[in-house]
Amino acid sequence: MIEMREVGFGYHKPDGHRPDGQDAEGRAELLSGMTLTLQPGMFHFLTGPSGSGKTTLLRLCYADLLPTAGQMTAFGQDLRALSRDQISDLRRRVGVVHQEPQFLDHLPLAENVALPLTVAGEEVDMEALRDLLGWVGLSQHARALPPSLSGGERQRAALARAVILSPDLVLADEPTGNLDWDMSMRLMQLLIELNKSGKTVLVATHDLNLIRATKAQVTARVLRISGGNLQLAGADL
Amino acid sequence: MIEMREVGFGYHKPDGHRPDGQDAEGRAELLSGMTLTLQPGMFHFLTGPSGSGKTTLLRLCYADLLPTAGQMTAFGQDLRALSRDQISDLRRRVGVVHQEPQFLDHLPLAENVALPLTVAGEEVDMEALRDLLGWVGLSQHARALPPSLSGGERQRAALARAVILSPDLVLADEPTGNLDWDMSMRLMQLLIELNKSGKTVLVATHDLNLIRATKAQVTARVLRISGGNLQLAGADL
Amino acid sequence: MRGLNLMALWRGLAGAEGGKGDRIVPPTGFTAQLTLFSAGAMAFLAVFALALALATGRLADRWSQELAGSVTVRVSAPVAEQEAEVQSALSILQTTPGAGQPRLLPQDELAQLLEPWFGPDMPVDALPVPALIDLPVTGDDFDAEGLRLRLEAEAPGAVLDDHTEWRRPLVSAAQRLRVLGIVSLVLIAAASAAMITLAAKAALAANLQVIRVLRLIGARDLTIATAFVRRFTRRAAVGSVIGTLAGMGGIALLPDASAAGGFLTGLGFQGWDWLMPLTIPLVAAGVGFLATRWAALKMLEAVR
Amino acid sequence: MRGLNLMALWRGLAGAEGGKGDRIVPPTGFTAQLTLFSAGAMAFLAVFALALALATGRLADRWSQELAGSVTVRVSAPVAEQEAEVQSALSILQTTPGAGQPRLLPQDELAQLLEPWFGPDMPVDALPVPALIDLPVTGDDFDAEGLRLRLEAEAPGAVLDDHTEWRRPLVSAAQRLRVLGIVSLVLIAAASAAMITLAAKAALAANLQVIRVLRLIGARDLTIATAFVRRFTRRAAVGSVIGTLAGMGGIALLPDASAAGGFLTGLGFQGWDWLMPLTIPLVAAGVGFLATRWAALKMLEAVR
Ligand SMILES: Nc1ncnc2c1ncn2[C@@H]1O[C@H](COP(=O)(O)OP(=O)(O)OP(=O)(O)O)[C@@H](O)[C@H]1O
Ligand SMILES: Nc1ncnc2c1ncn2[C@@H]1O[C@H](COP(=O)(O)OP(=O)(O)OP(=O)(O)O)[C@@H](O)[C@H]1O
Ligand SMILES: [Mg+2]
Ligand SMILES: [Mg+2]
Repeated sequence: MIEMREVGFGYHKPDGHRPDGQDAEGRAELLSGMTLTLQPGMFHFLTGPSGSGKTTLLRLCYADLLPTAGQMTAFGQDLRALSRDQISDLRRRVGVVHQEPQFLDHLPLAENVALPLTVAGEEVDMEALRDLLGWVGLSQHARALPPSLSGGERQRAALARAVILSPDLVLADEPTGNLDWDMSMRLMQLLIELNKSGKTVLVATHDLNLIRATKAQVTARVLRISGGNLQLAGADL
Repeated sequence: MIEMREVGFGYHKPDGHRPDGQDAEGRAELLSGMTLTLQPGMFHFLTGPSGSGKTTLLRLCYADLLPTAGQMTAFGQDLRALSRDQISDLRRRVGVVHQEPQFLDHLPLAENVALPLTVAGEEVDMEALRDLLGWVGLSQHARALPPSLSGGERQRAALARAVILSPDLVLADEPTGNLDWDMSMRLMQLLIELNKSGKTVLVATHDLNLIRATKAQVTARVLRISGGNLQLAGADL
Repeated sequence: MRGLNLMALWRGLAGAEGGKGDRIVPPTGFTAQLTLFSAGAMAFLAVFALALALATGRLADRWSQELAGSVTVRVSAPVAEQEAEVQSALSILQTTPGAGQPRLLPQDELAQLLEPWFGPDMPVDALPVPALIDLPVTGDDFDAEGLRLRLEAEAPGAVLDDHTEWRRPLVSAAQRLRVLGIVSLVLIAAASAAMITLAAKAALAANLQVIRVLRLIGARDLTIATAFVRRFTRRAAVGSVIGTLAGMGGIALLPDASAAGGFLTGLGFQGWDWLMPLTIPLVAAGVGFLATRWAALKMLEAVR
Repeated sequence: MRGLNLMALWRGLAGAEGGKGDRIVPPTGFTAQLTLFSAGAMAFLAVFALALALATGRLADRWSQELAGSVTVRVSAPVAEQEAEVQSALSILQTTPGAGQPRLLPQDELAQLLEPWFGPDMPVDALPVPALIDLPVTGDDFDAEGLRLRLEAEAPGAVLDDHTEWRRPLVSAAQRLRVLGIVSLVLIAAASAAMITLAAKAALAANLQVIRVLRLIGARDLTIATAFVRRFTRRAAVGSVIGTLAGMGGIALLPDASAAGGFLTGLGFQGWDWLMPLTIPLVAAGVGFLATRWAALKMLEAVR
């Protein structure tokens, strides 16, 4: 699904802001020597301290960033060789929940959730849309504009939008950061269902309780970034 | 410090989007009959399910919203009677960490953190600024622009900005939503120190572990919103 | 009441919605109004500049035509020498470049010319009346000043009377005005293009978040660009149609110049000229299309 | 090389930074360039419209002056009746409104007038030469057509020769052009004001987040508004100074009209006129100031 071999990445640091460990081209190597395979049908967690590069790793996976070193493929395609339209196609197969989700603020929530269908030129199945909104607890807010949603409601809407195209891979960046425990478990349930139906899931989170509770229901690999490297966390967590 | 008596609030719902329980003026009463006193020098937690009105309550406290019913005063002043300049003055005495913090994207982090001082026309004490950035773990990022920060880094920067004027009251909306446990505790430590030096603190969070860990160090009142009403949660949480 | 309706019309135009695909672009905003207004104002000014260029062009043509009539050479000499002088003047005139065949006016035509001065009973034969030669001007290379000097040297009794000469500065003035009109037209077109481009860029920059969101959920460049381009082309077109019609209305309302005589043929459009300003919206829409397309593709490049 | 420097200059102006307080406003953006450019382009056009209004004003004045010279009445009648005709013509002319004292030309002046036609030796006394009366025109209410009709009725031998009459349509044309110049000036001013206002609004709307953040951390309205207003006033002023100077340069480069004779007195500014376009940046800066102030305060109202 996603294959990374010895992948390295660093952001360009502009105008004189040069932390240590920066390479000749003016990049600080944030991630280096990452080797990872996201296996189809597996449930993955990604943890690590704040600023360690979780979001960066996810952005690499949906081709929002390009690796500065190593080899990386998604669905068998070299990410660096993708044309812009191929990137669009890739993103229709990868549903992403961003850490600070953004919407089209002028369209009501329901249209925002259905937007991936609209831009892909597919028909919107109103029944399925309503079910999905109900599952994430937003039926009441279907006609609300995104700026009037609470933080947790935005995260739930982002998850609904990410899964509406029933993508092969779901990437979720702290999807429960603003949610209480009950709602968090409800969303994880949705992801677990998707995973059981064969989809691959990768959830970045710092909430160890969430990981424990999920592992009780599904086999999950827990990956941990620290110091720019990826480790497979043990069963102890 | 902040006094609410029988306060009610509802957002205007525009164009036909009318959930149940809406009053004649087209408002859904989100909060009603809230009576609450934030006592000087106390540490408060605010919990409640997603969408229950935690953020709304905080916004009432810094005069971003006006109550639609009841009486509300801050520092002895009726919030509804405040002029715009008085609102500015109030906000210099109340430090706020927003759930999705916003910055001036064209100014480096250090300047953003010092911004409340700048707009209040006060001198920036570089030493203190450096200490503060160090405490929230952002020394390395002092010259980074806000859009290049990770989710957790933004929340930490927002906290630093909220406390730089050493306000009498600190309101923090899910300040640890994107932070791992260690960093969360570190930030709570900062709030606890502030509280010990006599400041009032109100933290909205859904993280019960955080509340428990904090209560081990300081006496804290835990408030819970549900169904538009405020309850004092018992010792059991 | 009226003000309100105008405002509503303006909002409707500035925020007009197209098909379903266009819903992904936020409906309105000040940059949208700015595009509409710039296009309108510039089209309005362009109509006036066009009218100026056309009117001065007509004026210059007309005055040039009148200029190109004929000149008269008057030969007055003692009676004995007159015949010889006339002959030498005629031979000079025959070799003048840009002039046709010179013609000596017969006595009766002379008498006719003098009639208003001396009445019909005048004894032309008895008087030292000068001989008049009419010389038609046929070419642009006719040089009145040169001819005057040649006559002075070789036939001192012959005087060139260029009775339309005073109009020459008018023609050059009209031509100058025409150049001014054309220059204004070019300047206005350039300024409009730049303004529409900047307005499109500003609007796109204001919609950067929209573009980011769309890319992230898998929208193709073409889908996004098309929605914006359609929106902006329509705005530029609508704005400039309004501006053009307003300008044409203004021109039509100007008092007709014919009352003022034939010298200035009015600022209005005449006949088929009325079709020319209609090209302005086409140009504006074209500029809007190209500017937005370019700006959209450039902005998309910055978003992966 | 040159293009690069111009680009750098443009960026520098569009994004020019002021004092410390101004840092709270993001340095640049397309809306900033748009403000600068609109102000510049409109100032440029305004200079041309001003020049047109001034030049046509001068032209109209001058032509009117030449018009107001004098007219000639020619009385040709059989010798016996001539004296009586002259007397009746003179009495009509004396009572003509807007005209001065009529003067009968003496014989020697007549001979001088006819000299070019018949040479110096002409026997004026022996000929039925008409009598000529010079009538100075002194007032605006002089009505040549009315006088002509009166003469025809009461002194049939007297003919009015209004040798500057053909210039009358020119004067009206020039006045028409002056009105056009002034109308353009007003239109350009209105369009500029609207465009600068819209650009300021667009820029403020683009900076809504900045305004929100500033309000939330306790900035006062005045602090915020001042930073924006200063920025935009400077942009409008700088843009219009550049536009005005460019326009004045363009006018100065136009070929001088004096070569084309006295009819069109050139499009350039003359003497103190050169100071008039310098008011354009003042107006633009004033408009920028008011527009931004108004837009900023309005936008702030929407943010608590
Ligand atoms: N666009 C960018 N330009 C430069 N640096 C960046 C950019 N985005 C992120 N960084 C830096 O890279 C590091 C990793 O960021 P990332 O967002 O991947 O962290 P994270 O693991 O998701 O953290 P968090 O848990 O706080 O969200 C951070 O130190 C951040 O400041
Ligand atoms: N500006 C607004 N206009 C209309 N409705 C709003 C607005 N802001 C919030 N709401 C609605 O009010 C309710 C409470 O929102 P609020 O942000 O206070 O919730 P919250 O308790 O902070 O939730 P969360 O834990 O998810 O952040 C939500 O249902 C939300 O949709
Ligand atoms: Mg992150
Ligand atoms: Mg909230």
